[in-house]
Amino acid sequence: MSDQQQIFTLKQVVSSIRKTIEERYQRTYWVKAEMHKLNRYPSGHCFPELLQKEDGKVVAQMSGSIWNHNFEKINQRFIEVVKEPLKEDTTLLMLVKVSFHEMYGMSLQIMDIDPNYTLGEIHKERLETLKKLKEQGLINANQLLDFPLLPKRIAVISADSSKGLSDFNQVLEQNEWGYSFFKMLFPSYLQGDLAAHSIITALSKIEKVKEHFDVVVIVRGGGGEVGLSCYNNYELCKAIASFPLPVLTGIGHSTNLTVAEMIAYRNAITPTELGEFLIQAFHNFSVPLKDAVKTIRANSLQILSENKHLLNRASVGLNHVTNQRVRQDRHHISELAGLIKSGTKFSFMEWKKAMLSIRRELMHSSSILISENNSELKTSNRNLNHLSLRAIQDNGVMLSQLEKSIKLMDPVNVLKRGYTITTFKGKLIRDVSALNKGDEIETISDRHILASEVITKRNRENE
Amino acid sequence: MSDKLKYTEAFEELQSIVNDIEEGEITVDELSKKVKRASELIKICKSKLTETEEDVNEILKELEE
Amino acid sequence: MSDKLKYTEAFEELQSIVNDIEEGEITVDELSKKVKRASELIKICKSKLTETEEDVNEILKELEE
Amino acid sequence: MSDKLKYTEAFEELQSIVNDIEEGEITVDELSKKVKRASELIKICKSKLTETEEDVNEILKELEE
Amino acid sequence: MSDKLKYTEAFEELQSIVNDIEEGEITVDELSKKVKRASELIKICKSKLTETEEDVNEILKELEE
Amino acid sequence: MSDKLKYTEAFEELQSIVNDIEEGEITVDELSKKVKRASELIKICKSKLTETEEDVNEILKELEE
Amino acid sequence: MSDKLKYTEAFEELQSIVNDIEEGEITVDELSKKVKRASELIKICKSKLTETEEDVNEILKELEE
Repeated sequence: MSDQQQIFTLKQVVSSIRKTIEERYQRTYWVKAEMHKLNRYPSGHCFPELLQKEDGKVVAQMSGSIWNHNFEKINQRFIEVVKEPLKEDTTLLMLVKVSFHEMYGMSLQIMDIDPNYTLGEIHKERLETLKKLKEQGLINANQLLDFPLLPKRIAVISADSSKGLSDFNQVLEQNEWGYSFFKMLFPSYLQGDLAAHSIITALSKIEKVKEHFDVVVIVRGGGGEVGLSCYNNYELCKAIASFPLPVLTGIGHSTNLTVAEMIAYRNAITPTELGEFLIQAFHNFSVPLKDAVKTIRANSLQILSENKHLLNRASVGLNHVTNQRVRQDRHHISELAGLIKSGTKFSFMEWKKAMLSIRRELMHSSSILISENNSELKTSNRNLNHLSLRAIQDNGVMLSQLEKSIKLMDPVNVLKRGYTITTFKGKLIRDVSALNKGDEIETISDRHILASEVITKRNRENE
Repeated sequence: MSDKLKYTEAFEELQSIVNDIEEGEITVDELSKKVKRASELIKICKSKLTETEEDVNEILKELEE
Repeated sequence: MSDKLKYTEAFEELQSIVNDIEEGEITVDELSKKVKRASELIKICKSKLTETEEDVNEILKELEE
Repeated sequence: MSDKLKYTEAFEELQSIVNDIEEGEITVDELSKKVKRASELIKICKSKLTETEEDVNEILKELEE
Repeated sequence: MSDKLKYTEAFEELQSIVNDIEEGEITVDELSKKVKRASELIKICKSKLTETEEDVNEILKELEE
Repeated sequence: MSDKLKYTEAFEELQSIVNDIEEGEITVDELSKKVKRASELIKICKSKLTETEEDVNEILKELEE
Repeated sequence: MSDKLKYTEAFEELQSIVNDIEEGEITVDELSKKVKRASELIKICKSKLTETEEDVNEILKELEE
């Protein structure tokens, strides 16, 4: 060791480093880092481990420090903004100052942590979980299950001490309708970093005995709105969504619904409301039973009364149609009797008319017969008159003609008119051929008789 | 003139006389005799006829009454 | 006049007489006898007709009553 | 008048008589006999009609009671 | 009157008689017999109807009790 | 009266009888027999109705207790 | 058959019976049988509201296996 060689005390060196660092890093910086462990000490100060990972490997690591008063302030704002206390294993955006302490070495003194960044991270996780569930088709899986008619056997995931559990139990046990529920508690953390895993474990237990249960409820209460971001955890949400029984949640008053609440079969804001929902399911079952009795009574009576009415109508109808039938036949028979009356009356009229007409014919034809004979007789009479007178007349005419002939033939009358009669030997000459020349003939006139001799004889035709 | 002679016989004789005259070789004396007979027969017939006519008229008149 | 003679026979005889007269089969000597007979027959017929008419009328009149 | 004769037979006989008279198939000698028969038949028919009518009316009257 | 005759048969026979009367197919000689028969049939029918009506009324009355 | 007959069958038969009577398909001869049958059917139906009503009321009463 | 299945089926069968009754699709013949069945179903369902047969110890035993 040389004399010139200055020997520093450790304190001198450390002080020098501190001075250098303090000079070099006077500003504050916003640093994004994962807070692995918070390491809060009884004094209230925290000495978190900060690190950065790349591909799962730690690539940077450093200690941090949060003084008690800062921590209280930061945590307060987290609860206000994020509705979660500051928690480990989360990436935070921190306002830091590089500090060096002679005793404790290098660290990042955390002055402030941005709750909005964390809020964003939570939101990111929420979206991430939803996206994955959607991709796996699980987002509606639980909601698509058939809800049991009676959710009477309930697997309860809660904590023994939970105020929410006692609210829930009270609602179910003190129902005034005597509805009977069977509940079995599967204890679990309900918030914070351990909750997700704890609930998943409980669910897997329940699944083992799922035949004994109708629904699963997750109830939490009294813890305020803080510490619910675990319900965005993908694994938990997946377990809930794919659970074979309907999972009902009643975990608190979160402003933003957590994913678990969104994908649960049903979410109630409070355990009390969840209890009332189950009671309502019983009502939904019970009321139709009561109504069924009423409906059956009313409609059975209706059916019976309708049938009574129909029967009555048929009975009245029977009476009516029977009477009508008999009445119709009576009427018909009366009609027939009337037809007999009118028919016979008409027949008699016709027959009487026929009698009158035949009598008239008899009279008429008799009188015609008589008058015909009479006229025949008259004709004969007339003929007799006529013909007998004519016979007389005819004879008269014949006589007159004969008389006239005789008168013409009387020789006296002939001679008076200047004619003469020539005789030969006393006889009238009719044939001159008998006369010869020299024969003596006599010519008789009116007053005289001449005697003469035939001189010549010639034929008149030759002249 | 004989009333015993019937109209028919008289009429026939008359007819026969007229025939004889018409056909005949009768002397003028005979002729006059025949004509005389014919005239008698005509009278007889006329009288019979008149008688019959009166009878018939009477019967017929009676019938009409 | 014989009532035993029927109208039909009487009428036929009458008709026959009238026919004989018409056809000149009756001599003047028979004529008035025949006309007399015819006249009788006409009377018989008339009387028969009248009688029958009265009978018929009486029967029919009785019928009307 | 025979009650044994049915209306129908009586009416037919009557009709036949009237027809014979109408067609001049009856002589004057038969006429009054025929008319008499017809008259009897008319009476028979009328009486049958009256009798039947009374019977029928009685039956029908009885029916109305 | 035969009770063995059914209403239907009686009614049909009655109808047939009424038809014959209306169409003038019944002679005077048959008429009163036919009307008598019709009258009997009417009585049979009426009596059957009354009987049936009483039966039916009794049955129906019994039903109302 | 047969209890083996169902209400529905009984009612249909009843209805059919009433229809047949209404449409004149049943003669007067059959009528009282048919009405008797209908009356029996009405009784069957009534009894079935009463029985059913009692049954139903009992069941429902029991249910309400 | 699990308990849950039983009352679910009971509830559904009941609903169906109630519908049938409501819509009047049940004959009188079926009615009391149906009402009886409905009554049984109602009893089954009602009892489910107030009874539970699960045994915690049994479940715990199963969980340990």
